[in-house]
Amino acid sequence: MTDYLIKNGFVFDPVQGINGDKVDVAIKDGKIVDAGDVTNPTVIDATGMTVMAAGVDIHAHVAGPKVNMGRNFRPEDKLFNCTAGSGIKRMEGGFSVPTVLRTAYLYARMGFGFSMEAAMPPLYARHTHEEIRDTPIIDQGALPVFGNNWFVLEYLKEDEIENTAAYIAWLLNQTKGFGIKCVNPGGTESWGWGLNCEKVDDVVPYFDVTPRQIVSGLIKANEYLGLPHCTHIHGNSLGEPGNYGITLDTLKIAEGIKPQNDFGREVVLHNTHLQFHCYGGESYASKSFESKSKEVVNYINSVDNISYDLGVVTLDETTTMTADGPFEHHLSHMNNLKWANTDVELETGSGIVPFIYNPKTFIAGAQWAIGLECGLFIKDPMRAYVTTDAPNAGPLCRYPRVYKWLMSAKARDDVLDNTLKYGDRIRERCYIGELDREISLYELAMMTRAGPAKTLGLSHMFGSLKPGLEGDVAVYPYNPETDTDDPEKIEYAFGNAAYLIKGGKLIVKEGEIVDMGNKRTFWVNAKVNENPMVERDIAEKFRRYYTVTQNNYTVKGPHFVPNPYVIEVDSTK
Amino acid sequence: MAKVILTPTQTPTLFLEAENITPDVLAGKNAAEIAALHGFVGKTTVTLGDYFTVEGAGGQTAADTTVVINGDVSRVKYIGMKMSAGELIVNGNADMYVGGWMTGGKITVNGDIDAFAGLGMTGGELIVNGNAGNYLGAAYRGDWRGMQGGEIRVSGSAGSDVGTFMRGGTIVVGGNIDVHVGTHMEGGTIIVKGDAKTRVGGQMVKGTIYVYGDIDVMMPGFQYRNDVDLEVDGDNGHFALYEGDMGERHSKKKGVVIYGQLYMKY
Amino acid sequence: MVKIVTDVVCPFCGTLCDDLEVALSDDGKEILEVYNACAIGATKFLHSQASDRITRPRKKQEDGSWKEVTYDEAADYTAKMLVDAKKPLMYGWSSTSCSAQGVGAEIGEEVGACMDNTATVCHGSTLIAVQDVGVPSATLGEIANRADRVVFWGCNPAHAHPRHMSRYSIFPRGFFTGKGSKSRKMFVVDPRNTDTAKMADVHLQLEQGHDYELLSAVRVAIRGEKLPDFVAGIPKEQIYEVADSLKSGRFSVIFFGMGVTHSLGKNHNIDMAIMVTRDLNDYTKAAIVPMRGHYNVTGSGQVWGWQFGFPFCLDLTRGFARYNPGDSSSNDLLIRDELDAVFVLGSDPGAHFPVGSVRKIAKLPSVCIDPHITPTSAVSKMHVPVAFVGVEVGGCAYRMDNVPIETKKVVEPPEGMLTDEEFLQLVLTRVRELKGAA
Amino acid sequence: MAAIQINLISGRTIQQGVSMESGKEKPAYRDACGILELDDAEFKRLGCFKNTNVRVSSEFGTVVVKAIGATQGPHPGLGWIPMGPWANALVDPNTYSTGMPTFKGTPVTVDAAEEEIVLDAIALITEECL
Repeated sequence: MTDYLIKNGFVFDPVQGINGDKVDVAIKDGKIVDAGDVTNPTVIDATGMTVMAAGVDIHAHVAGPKVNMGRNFRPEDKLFNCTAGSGIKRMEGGFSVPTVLRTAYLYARMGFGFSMEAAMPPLYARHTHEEIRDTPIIDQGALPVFGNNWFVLEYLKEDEIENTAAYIAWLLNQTKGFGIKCVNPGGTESWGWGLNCEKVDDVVPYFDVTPRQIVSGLIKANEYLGLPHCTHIHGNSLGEPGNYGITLDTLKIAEGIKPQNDFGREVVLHNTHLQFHCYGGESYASKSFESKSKEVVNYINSVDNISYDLGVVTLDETTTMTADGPFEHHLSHMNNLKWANTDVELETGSGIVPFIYNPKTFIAGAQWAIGLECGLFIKDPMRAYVTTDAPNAGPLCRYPRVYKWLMSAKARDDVLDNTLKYGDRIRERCYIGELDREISLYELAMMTRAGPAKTLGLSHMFGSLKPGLEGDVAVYPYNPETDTDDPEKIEYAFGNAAYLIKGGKLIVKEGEIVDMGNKRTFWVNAKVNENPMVERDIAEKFRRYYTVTQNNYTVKGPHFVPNPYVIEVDSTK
Repeated sequence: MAKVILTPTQTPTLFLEAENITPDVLAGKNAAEIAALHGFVGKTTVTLGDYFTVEGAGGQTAADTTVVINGDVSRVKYIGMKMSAGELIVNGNADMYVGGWMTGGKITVNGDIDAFAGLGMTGGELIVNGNAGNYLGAAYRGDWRGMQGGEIRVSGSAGSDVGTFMRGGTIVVGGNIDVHVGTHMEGGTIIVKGDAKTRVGGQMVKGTIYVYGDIDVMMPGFQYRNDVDLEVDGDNGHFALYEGDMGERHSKKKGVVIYGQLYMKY
Repeated sequence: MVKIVTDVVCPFCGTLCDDLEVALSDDGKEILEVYNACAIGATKFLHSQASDRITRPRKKQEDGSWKEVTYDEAADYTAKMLVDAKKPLMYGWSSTSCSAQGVGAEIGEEVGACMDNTATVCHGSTLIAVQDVGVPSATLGEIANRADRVVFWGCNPAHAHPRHMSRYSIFPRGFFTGKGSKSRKMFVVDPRNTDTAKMADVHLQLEQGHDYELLSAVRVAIRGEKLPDFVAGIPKEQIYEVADSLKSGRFSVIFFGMGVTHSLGKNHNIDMAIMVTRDLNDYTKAAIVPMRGHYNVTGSGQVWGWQFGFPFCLDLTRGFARYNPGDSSSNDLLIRDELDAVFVLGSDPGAHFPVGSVRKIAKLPSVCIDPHITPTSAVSKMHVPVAFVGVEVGGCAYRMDNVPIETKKVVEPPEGMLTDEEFLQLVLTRVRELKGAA
Repeated sequence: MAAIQINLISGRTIQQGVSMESGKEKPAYRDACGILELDDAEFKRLGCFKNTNVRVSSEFGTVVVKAIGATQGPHPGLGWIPMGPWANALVDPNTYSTGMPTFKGTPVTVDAAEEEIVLDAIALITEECL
C-alpha cells in the first residue's frame, strides 16, 4: 500500500487542537502515522489548501427502500441531469435522490469517508444492504428503526429494559444494523390505524404505551448494551408549529442518564434534524409562526448528554422521506403532490412526498433560518452536526452551501435580502437577524467530522488526524488566509475536494475520482446473556404475525455484506 | 432574419436524435458549423451533415434565426426541444418530442408529428398543420407540471393524453381526439373542435375544456350546471357547462369551490 | 434417508412464498416432493429435473436447425452482438436474482443498451401511475394483521397468485384479525365471474374497459357527490354502498392486477385506484398493492432504481440513463423499428408480447437466455440454457410489496451448466475485451 | 353457423401456469392456453358445440383455438383466451405511448373451423414469425 505525505496544508483537527497550523499529515498502511514514520511516500502538495480528516455524516437517507422509492417515483428529479460515466466512474443521475453511484461520488467530492444511513426498516434490511454494497468508496452503516416495533412496545410498556436490550441485540445481528433509531415513537404504529402520537404522553392504541416510555426505555437499553452510538431520535410532531415544547419534553427524558460505553461517546440522546423540531406559534402563517431554536439549543447547552444535527433547509425542490408515516400524509395534504407510504408489519412505516422549499414563501425562509440558528446557538460544536437530513430539508449536494451560510454572515444576509421574499419578516419571527456568529474552519471540523465521529462511537477510527486512526483525509482547495473575501469560495471548495484519501487509498486526485476504494459496511454485534423468553417471543411472532419465516429474516452471506466491519460489544459481564 | 435550410439527404436506419436543431443552437453558426453539430443514432454519434444538407446560416441570436427543414423527418426526434426564441418550420412529418420543453419562439410543422410534442412547454407557439400524437402538451413522467404556457394548435386530430397535468396555456385541436383529455388538469384551456371519445377531464382540478363534437362516455364526476353562449377561439356557440371532477380535490376562492369546467357545444 | 430442505422460497410469482419444504433423495440430487407450494410452484421445482432438458447453449444454423456450442462461444456471440449493435434491447430480468440483474446492468451500461423488464407488459402502467400520484401501501403482513376490507380489482389470485389469499389477504388470523376470513369483507371487481369473484362478499361485474370510470365513481361516492344512475354497468346504489363500506373499515386494502393495467387507460386506471386509496386515508386507513407477476420483476426495478434511477424502460444508449415509456419501452421500440439487436433473459416475450413485436425480434440478431425451450428461444439465433434461479442457485428477490427475500439453492444444476449470473460475467468480460480492443 | 363478434380479454389460469412451467413446447401448454372460453349464449349464436376448434380474428391477426365453455363465467359479451401466444396473436399492440400494449379489450370475430388444428406454441410462433 502506498504511503502518503500531505505537506504544507492548513490543518484543522480539533481533536488534537490543531487550528490551521501547517502540519504534515502522513498515512502508512491505511492509517495515520507520525510524519516521520513514512518512507518514500507519495507527496501531496497541499500548499494554500485546507486539510481535515475525512467528513463523517451522522444522518442521511441515501440507501434503502424509501430512498429507492424516492428515486423510482420521481423520474422528473432526473430529467436532464443524468450524466455519462467517465474514467472509472459509472453513469450517475438524480438531484434530490441521487443514484447510489452519484451518492458515492458526491460524498467523495465533498471529502467524506463515512455515512450513516438514518433509517433502516428491519424487514427491508436486505434492500438497504444491497444499496450500501453498490455504493462505492465510502464506509456506511445503517440504523434499524425501533420506536414503533411491537416487541419494543410490549417490553417497554412494562419497562423491561433487559428484554428490550436482548431483542435489540438480536435484531442488530439479524439486520447487520449499527444502532438504535427511533422515529416518531408510537406515532408510526398509531398510523397503522391512520392515527398519530403528537405528544410524549399520548398513548399508542392497543399497545398502551407512551412515547415517553419508548424513548426512555430505548435510551436505557442502549446504555445497558453499551452500543457505540447513542439512541438516535426523531421525536413526535416533527414539522408542526408549536412543537418545540414537545421537543423539550423529549430531550428532558434523557435527564440524569449517563453514557455507558467503551467508545468515548459522551451523549445518550442524539436529536436528529433539530430544525424541524424548534417551531413556535400555532400555524405556518407569518403572524403566528416563530423560531424557538434558541430555547431548544439553550436547553441542550445546559446539559452535557445530548447532541443533535441541524437539518438545514436549503431552499430547493427536494424529496421528503421518513419513517414518520403520519407526517408525510399530513405533508401530502399541504402540497397535494404525490404521496408514497409503506407500513411495515410489526416494525415501522414510511412516507415520501416531493417538496418545494420555495424562497418566495415565508415558511420556507423561516425554516431555512431556524436550521442555521441551530448551528449558530451551539456552545460546544462537538455536539451539533451539519446535515440537511438529506434529502428532507435539502439534497446531499448542498452541504457545502450550508457551510457557506454558517461561516458567513454576509452570505446569510444575501439570502435574507435577495433570495427570500419575506427576509425582513423572517428576521422578526426568527433569531437569524441577531446572530452575527461565523463558524470557523476549526468549528466546522468539529461539526462535520470530529463531533459526529465521537457521537457515533467511532472516534477511534474517524474524525481526527491523530496517529493510529484510519487514513481518511480530505484536502480542500480553500486558503484560510486569502479566500475569506468571498463566501462562494467556501461552497466551491467543500464541494470540490482536491484530494481524498480513504483507508489509505487515493480516491480523489486533483479533483478527479480515480479509485473506488475499499468500501466497508459497519455493524454492531452486541452480545447479551441468553434470554429464552425473548427467543420464544421472537419465534412466536414469526410463526403467527410475520409473512416471512424467522430463518428467512436473517441478512447473511457475502451477497449483502461483502466487506463487513463488525464492532463487538459485550453486555454479559 | 437569418435563415438556415436543412434538407434531409437520407432516412436514418434507426432514429436520429437531433435536439441541436433549434434556433438557439444554430444561432451564430455558419452552414459548415451547423453541419458539424452532433446528432445521435443509438449509441453512435453522427453529425447533422450526415443527414442534411445545410444552407444559410444562423442569425446572431435565436430570435434572429429561422430554421427550415424541407423534407420528411419522421425518424428524427427532439426537433425544437428547449427552443426559446426564433422560428422553426418543418415541411414534412416529424417524430417525437417536437418542441418539448420549449419556452418561446414559434414552431410550424406542415405535416404530422408523433408523441410527446410540447411536453412541459412553458411558452411559445407550436403549430401543427397535420395530426399530432399522444401526450401533446402533457407533463414528463412523474412531473405535476405539464404545459404551463404558450399555445399549441393542431389542425388535424390528436392522440391520447393531451394536456395531462396541464397547468396553463392553450391547446387547440381542430379534429378529433383520443382518450384522456386534460387528465389531472390544473389550469389552461383545451379546445377540441371535433369529437372526443371517453375520459375527458378525468381527475380535473381546475382549467377549461371545450368540446365541439361528441363525447362517447362522460366522466361520472361531471355535473351539468347551465347553458351559456360563448365565443371560443373566434367561433360563437351555445354550450352546456359541466363542472367536475367531483371526485377530485378542489380549492376554494372566497368561499366558493373552484371546479374544472367542461363546455359541450350544442 | 430423505432430506428435507425447509424455508425454501418459491421462484414463481410475486407472492414469493418462503415456507416451502422440498424433499430430496438420499444423495441430495433429486427433488422428490415439494410441500406447501401451489400447483404451479411445485411444477417449477419438479420440471427443473426433466430428462429432456437442454443443458448446453445452441446456435441456430442457416437451415433452422440447432447446433450445440460452448458457453464461451455463446458469450462471445452475445458480446459481439451487443457491442456491434447501435441500439440493442436487453429485455427480461424478472425471473432471475438481483445479483444477475446487477451484472446485467453493468453490461447494459457498457454496451449502451435499452433495458427493460417484464413490467413493460405487466405492471409498467402501475409504475407510471405511481410516478404520477404516488402509492399509499403496506407490506403483506400489515394487511394480514389489520385489513378488514379487501378489494381485488382486476385480479384473480385464485389462479394467478394461488396462495395469496391464504397467506396474506383473506384467511390469515392476524394480530388484529383473529377471526381470519370472518374478520374481513371481500370485494371483487372483474368483468368475469372468476373463481376469486365466487368467494367474494360483493362482486361488481363491471363492463370490461371501464375501470377508470368506475373508480372515479367510487371517488365521487366517497365525497358524497351525485352520481349518474349507472357507471360501467354498475348501479349507483351499489357504488355508494361499496364506498361507504370501504370508508367504514378500520383498514381497507385494494389489490389490483392486469385487469386494470392491460385495459384501456392503463396507467390512468391505476392512478385512479391509487387516488381512491388516498381519499380513503382521509376517513380511515387504506393501502393499495399491485399483484406483481414474476417473482423478481420487482427486484429488477429496484436494482435499476438504485443504479440508474428508473424502474424500467431505460435507454442507456447515450451513456446516461433516460426514461420514457412510450419511447424507451420494448414494444414501442420494436414496433417502431428502433432496435438492431435483442437480448432476452428471464422472460418470454415470444409468448407474452403481441405477435407483431415478436415478428420484429425474429428479424433481428438475438440471444435468449432461458432454462426452458420457449417461443422466444424458438425465434432467437442463440439459445443459452442456464440453471434455475431459486432451485439450482440462490439469490435475492423482491416480493410484490418490495420485501427482499433470499431464494435458496436446493439442488445442483446438471453437470457443466452455468447460472445466468456466471454466463453474464462471461459476457461482461468479453464485452470489456472487445471494447478495449476497439 | 355464423361468425360472431366478441370482446376478447386474457389472463392467467392455474393450468396456464402449471403447463407453462412444465414446458411451453409441450402439448399440455397448447391444451391449457390454445382455448377460447365462451358463455353458453355465445355458443348458441355461433351455432357450434363446445370443444370445437374456432378461428378467431382481429384487426391484428388470426389464430385457431379450441372453443370451450366458460370456466369462470358467465361473462356476457366477453371471450377469454389464457395469456400466451394464442391470445397474443390477436391483441392490439397500440400502447398509447405508455409502453403497454392493449392486451385486454380486443374486438374479435369468431367462427367455427372444425377442420383446422390448434398449433402448439412453438409451431404457432414459428409460423407467425419465421
